[in-house]
Amino acid sequence: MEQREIILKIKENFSKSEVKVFDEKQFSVFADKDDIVRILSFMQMIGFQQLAIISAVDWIDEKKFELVYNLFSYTHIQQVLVKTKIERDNPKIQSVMNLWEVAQMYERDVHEFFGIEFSGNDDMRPLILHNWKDKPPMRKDFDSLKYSNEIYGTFKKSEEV
Amino acid sequence: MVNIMLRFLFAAFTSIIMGLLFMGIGRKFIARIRRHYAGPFYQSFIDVIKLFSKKSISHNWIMDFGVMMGFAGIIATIIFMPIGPFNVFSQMQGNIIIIIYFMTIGYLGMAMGVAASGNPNATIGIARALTLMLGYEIPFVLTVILLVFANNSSLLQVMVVNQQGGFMEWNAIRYPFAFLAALIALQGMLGEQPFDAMIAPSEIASGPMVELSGKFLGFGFLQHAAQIFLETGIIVNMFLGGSQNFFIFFAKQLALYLLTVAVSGIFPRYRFEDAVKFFWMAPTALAAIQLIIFII
Amino acid sequence: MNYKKKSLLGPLSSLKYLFHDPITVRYPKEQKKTYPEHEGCSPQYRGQHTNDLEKCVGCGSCMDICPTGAIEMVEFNDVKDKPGATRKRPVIDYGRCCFCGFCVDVCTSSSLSMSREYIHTFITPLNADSRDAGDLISNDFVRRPDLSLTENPGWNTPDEWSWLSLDRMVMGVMEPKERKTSFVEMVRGYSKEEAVREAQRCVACGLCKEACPIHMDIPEYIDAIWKDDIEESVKQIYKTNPLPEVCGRVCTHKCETACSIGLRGDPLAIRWLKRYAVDSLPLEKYKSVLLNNAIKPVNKRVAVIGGGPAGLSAAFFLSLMGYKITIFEADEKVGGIMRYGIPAYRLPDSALDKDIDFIKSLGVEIKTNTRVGKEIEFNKIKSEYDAVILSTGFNLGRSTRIPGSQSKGVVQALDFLSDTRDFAAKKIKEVEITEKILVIGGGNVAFDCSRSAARLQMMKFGKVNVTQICLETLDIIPADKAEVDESAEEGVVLICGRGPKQVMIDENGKVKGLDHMKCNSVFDENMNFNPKFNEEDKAICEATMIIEAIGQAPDYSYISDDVKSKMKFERGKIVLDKNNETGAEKIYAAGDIVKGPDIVNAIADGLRSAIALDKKLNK
Amino acid sequence: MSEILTFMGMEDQYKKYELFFGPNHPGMHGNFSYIITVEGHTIKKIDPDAGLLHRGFEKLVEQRLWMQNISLIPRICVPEPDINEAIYSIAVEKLMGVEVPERAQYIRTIILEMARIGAFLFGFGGIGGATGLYTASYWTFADRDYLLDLFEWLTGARIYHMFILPGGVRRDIPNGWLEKLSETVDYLQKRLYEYDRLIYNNPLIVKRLENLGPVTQEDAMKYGITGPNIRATGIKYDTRKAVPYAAYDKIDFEVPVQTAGDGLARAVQKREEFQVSLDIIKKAIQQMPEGSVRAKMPNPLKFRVPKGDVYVKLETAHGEHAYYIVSNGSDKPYRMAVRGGSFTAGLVYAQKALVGMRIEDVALWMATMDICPPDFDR
Amino acid sequence: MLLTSTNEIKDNGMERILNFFRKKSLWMLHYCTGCGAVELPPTMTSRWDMERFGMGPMATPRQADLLLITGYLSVKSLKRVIYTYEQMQEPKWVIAFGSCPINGGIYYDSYSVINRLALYMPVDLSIEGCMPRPEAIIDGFTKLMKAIEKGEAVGYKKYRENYEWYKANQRNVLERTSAVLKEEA
Repeated sequence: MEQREIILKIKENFSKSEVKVFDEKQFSVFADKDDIVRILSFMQMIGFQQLAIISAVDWIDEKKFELVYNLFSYTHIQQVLVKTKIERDNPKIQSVMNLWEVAQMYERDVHEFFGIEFSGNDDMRPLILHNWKDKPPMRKDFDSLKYSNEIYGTFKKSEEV
Repeated sequence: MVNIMLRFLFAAFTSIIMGLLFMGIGRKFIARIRRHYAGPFYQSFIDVIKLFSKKSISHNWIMDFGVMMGFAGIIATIIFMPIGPFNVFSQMQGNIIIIIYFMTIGYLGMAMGVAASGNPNATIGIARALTLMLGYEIPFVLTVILLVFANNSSLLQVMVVNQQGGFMEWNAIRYPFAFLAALIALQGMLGEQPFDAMIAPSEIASGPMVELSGKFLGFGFLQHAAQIFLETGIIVNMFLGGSQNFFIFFAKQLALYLLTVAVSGIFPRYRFEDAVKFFWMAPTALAAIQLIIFII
Repeated sequence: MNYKKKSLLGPLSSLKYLFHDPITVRYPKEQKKTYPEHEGCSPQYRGQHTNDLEKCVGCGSCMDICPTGAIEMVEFNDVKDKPGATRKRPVIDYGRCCFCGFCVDVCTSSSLSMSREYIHTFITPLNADSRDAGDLISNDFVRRPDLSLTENPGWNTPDEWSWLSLDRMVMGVMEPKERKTSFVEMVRGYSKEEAVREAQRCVACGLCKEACPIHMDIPEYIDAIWKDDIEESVKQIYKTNPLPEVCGRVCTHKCETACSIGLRGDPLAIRWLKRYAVDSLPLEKYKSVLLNNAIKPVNKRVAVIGGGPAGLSAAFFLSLMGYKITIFEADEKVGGIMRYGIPAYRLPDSALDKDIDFIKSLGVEIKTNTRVGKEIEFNKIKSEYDAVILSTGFNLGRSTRIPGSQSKGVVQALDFLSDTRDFAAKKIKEVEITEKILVIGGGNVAFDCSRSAARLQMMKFGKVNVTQICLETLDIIPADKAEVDESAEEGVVLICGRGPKQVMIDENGKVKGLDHMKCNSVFDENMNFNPKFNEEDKAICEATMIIEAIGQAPDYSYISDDVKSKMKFERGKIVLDKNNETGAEKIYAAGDIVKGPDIVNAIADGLRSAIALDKKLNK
Repeated sequence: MSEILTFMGMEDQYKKYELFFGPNHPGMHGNFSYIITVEGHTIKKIDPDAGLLHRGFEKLVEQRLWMQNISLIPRICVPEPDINEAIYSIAVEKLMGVEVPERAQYIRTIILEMARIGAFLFGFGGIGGATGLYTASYWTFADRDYLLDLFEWLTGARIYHMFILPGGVRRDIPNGWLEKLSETVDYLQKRLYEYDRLIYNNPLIVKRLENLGPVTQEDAMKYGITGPNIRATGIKYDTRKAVPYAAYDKIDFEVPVQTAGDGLARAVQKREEFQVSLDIIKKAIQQMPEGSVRAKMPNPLKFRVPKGDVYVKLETAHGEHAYYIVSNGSDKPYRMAVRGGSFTAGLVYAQKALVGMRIEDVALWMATMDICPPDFDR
Repeated sequence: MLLTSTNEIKDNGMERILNFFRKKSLWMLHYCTGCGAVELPPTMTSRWDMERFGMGPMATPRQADLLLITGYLSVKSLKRVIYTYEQMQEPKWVIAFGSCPINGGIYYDSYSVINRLALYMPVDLSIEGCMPRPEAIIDGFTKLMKAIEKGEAVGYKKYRENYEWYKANQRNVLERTSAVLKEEA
């Protein structure tokens, strides 16, 4: 399928979603957060086999988290970014690990770094960080330099060398 | 008595020193295949001295005992092997059956020692080593049986005497298939690739040695050195005509050792059950064929 | 190739290397020999840093680009002061350095480079108390770049590969043909895109700030322009400069001479950027942008005599401090040299008025057509006001005093320029010119004269015949290079290195030409102005009108004698004491009469006198 | 004696036990750990424990200027660092709409292919190390060093070159470099046949690799296994062909595929791609155009990227490495998410594939799947 | 604790003789903690061949004399490295590679990477560079050998004597119970 046809199909089924074309091999779909599982399973059905990555963006000024599901199709050679925004205060969204098994690890990762809850995904043990007590580090209001200086210390540079 | 003690000490020291020397030369040799230089040939001596200078950790007395037993087992076996013209007990002259029996003591001691350390990697390693032993003992014993029949004696000395008079008389020429089987078994005995599944660093982190430190590793090193000397010595006596000259004897051993090193340099390791299967197939078949030829 | 083909012989072939030499590089004994002409590491290896301390200007770009924060600028005691440079030099923390070489690629002075030396190991000292192990060993890795490593050069960055944008954004200027027919402003100014692109060239080194007489926050306002935040930019500009429209056009831009980008390429067009910033913000918005804090009034009155740049500057800053200001201006409008000295094609009235209108809007009272000493007595002012600032400037033309210079066809530059200005403003119908004009002088004013004359000739006769003669040779000419080039484009003929001898006058008493001679040297050993001429080498230049533009002089006739006697003068300028006071009570001085003619200096001086005054009055 | 009896009876106790495979384990590639539950010699459960190499790149790039990041990101994937610079540069160029000069494209292609060959050599050595054929590792690591020599000559550093920048490359090629490169390529070609004899025709290696963790096409797509490993299952997809970048659209090359998808197919696939990379370099040297190597770019201290987001993925030796970059129009990236080429294979697919395997095959499986911990720890 | 043998180090004379053998046979632990590990394979293998100095990789900490911290250490790795270091038998030495263990290197502002290794374990030798080239590594090794021969490389003794201090530092990083950055109201 051409990119145009895919977009038409998405528009047909999900009229509320906004589509933005980046170039002939890549486009993004912005969907409502309640639609996300439906749209992703629809995408899987029309031939987007690979879930390349799930990532999140912290739009702190808007008080929103943006979740980006990155899909790829070997049949259409198309890269799709399916995006949705959720509230920053109580970040919660449906898990998609039933569609792709790899989503489990990506969601665990996003949970660890952004503190987003995925309902339906139970294994949320910390994977990367050791004994983490602060707020999730990838949030924009977490100051990494301050943290580092506080706990790991740094040399004071001498004035005259 | 003192005389025997001195002779015993001589045998033990010769085996350790020559073994360490062989190891050093072997490292230089394999480095050549790998296109580099490696350390000096006396590197193994430095390593051993260093290991004995280190602090070592013992988990319990069983570990101490096991490691010592492994070392002592190999050294004790040396007693029965003719080193060129030299024999610790002139009347025993190296009964091959006893040698095979004693050699297992070394492994058992090692097994006891490292199992006491409680590291699962070591346990897996020693289990593999013992299984592998089952593998290479079969073809080796077959070749031994062949030679015992051929010489009507189980004494290595007798075998050596029977091979005098030019290399055409060597058992290696007379019984080439058996010799091949014995070489493959030797590869397994020395634990070189492709039969090094028991120490395999990338699988079980060097297996039995995983918990050995300092002195214990030093003893392990010495045991390995003595083992190289012993096992190459047995094959030299059995197939390559031994020698009445120390230097020729050592040279034959070294040649044999370098052969195993060269093979280990160009082959990866077998899975250990594949290795056992292989031992029961190829070398056993070779030895059996030789035996059948001999019987016919 | 069939990979299922198993062959025992395949691996065995590897045994051939038993008979080959190993490929090992036995390092401490031998080095690898891969590169032509170099043993060891590569000819452009990124090893430890080395820095030419003399060449370095301490701009700090290396510190800004360093991704690891490894570079810190530290003041070096053994570095000599030099103009356009600070005494700070980079010190590198090898506990952070990642050897990316970005510092070298952005180095503005091409002094920083990397060597091929890479070995540095240090053993933690035995006696170091483990409690502060870190600090004790820090000296082992926080180091100055090693100067001896220059003998082993590695990564360095010629201009070609520099990351800096070395080419200036070209400024739209009218074509010579077009511009010489009118007095319309010839520099078009930057568009938004152009300004942003020019502003991004800045590395924010701050050397310009040092060079600028008023120490404007140049990096800050350029940064604001880059961020497209005009209001912030204007705010930054007005912190120190009350006449940005003027400065954005006719400043002598010492900042651009100091600009560190200029070491490798074209300096930033700081002046044009300033002009862009203030041009883009309409006057109506000034108040809301600039006057955030209410001015706390001080119940004191200050008189400013002379509405030139210094006077306006002093008035601006004093009124921000809350003083009540009155400016006494002899002419019809304030502006002084800015209005009557600078031709309209460089500084149009609209721009000047914008600046002045804003100052007026602060509540400054301006009394025009009030010449002190004529319309009002100096002593009256002195008694009525709490303080008086003199900023009358250099308002008299200086004559060459050669024979014939008093004749009718010889005019003074300021008179000529002021007439021209009036003509451009359509106040008078015509300026008296002839077909052959000769201008004497090599400063900016002289060029203003010759270019104005060229325009007038073009408008009147349709062709240009202006010759300019100056003492200095081209390399030491005091005027801007742009002036020289542009005047040549407009058809002005420049004769360098010759001094006037006498004005030739014909039988009717009209000017016929100028007799000039070669000038051997302009300055003596002490760098004082003391020209030496070669009288033998003579030539005659024909002209029917001569404009003298060799400098200006002050006029102190309005000051009452009792005040004058308390003040000190040297070479025509007023000498101030260490508190920036003149010596006479209540009398302060600013501008050309203190510093010599220059608009930026005058503005700076206005601020300085305002501060001195405030200090005294608010004690 | 009780100790010995305990040992004899240990079979029960050790019937099912946990084994820490890594981080301090010679078979582990990099600093990473699998907690393996073993029954006998067979793996029953596998639990990856990542994060030992975590540096927080995604946070660090948000704290640095766009250009400063060039020196930071190569460290994400250590064996093949150039790919990171290339992805980042391409993403920035796409967002800014910058056209890269053709010569720079060719230089990029050569650098990327050299890095790829370096990573393949690492991979061959890894197979050698995992199977005990140390001669292979000694050879390949030493031969890789000749490529590093060339890198050092061109870029001034051995490992982290920081040579590919937004807008082109940092320097032009020095005199004599291309000749030396052709020499090295010829040498590697000669050596490749020796590797064939030592590794790929070695009956024992074939025996070890055959039927090692076969991957089906469906699994490969679903689990996000990419690069040579997906081509080893028979899917003919190569990012260099499908979504060309650098000068790959101007260079003619074939994409090899295998069908079996097992360890041998994966290893052989990498060997074939090694050959393809050598060919690409040879062609790129021949076609190398003249011209400038860097488009005019803004001052690095005042470098801004227009608002927008882009996902760029490039082909590497261990799969597709990709960045998702979001810019809010300021002088620092707003967000950069890294998709390491082996994230899914090492963390998710391993949980499925390794179960039922024997412990001696874990290291070898990792070597053939090219599990690269730095790129999923980030 | 695993450090069982805390006997006093033997007198200097005997140690000096043994040091000769120790420096000639430094076995390093084959543990790649960071990106510096990428320069170790070339150093170990044919091109640079550190076996010439009697050095070789060892599979387990028990057998090794030398711990190489190859680059940065994340907190999670630090815990493993400390375990490993304590498992090693004396005498033992630590070499820190590159900028990162000295003062944080390029990760100076990372929340996950320690800045100063010297706070958590005794470092005998630091090699600068990012990454240190094989030549620099070999140079570092020879320098350490000289220091060992002179009896100057005694980091392990320092660790023993200041054990509590090191432990406190380690606990500060590894066993926190509360957040580091206080929540701003």
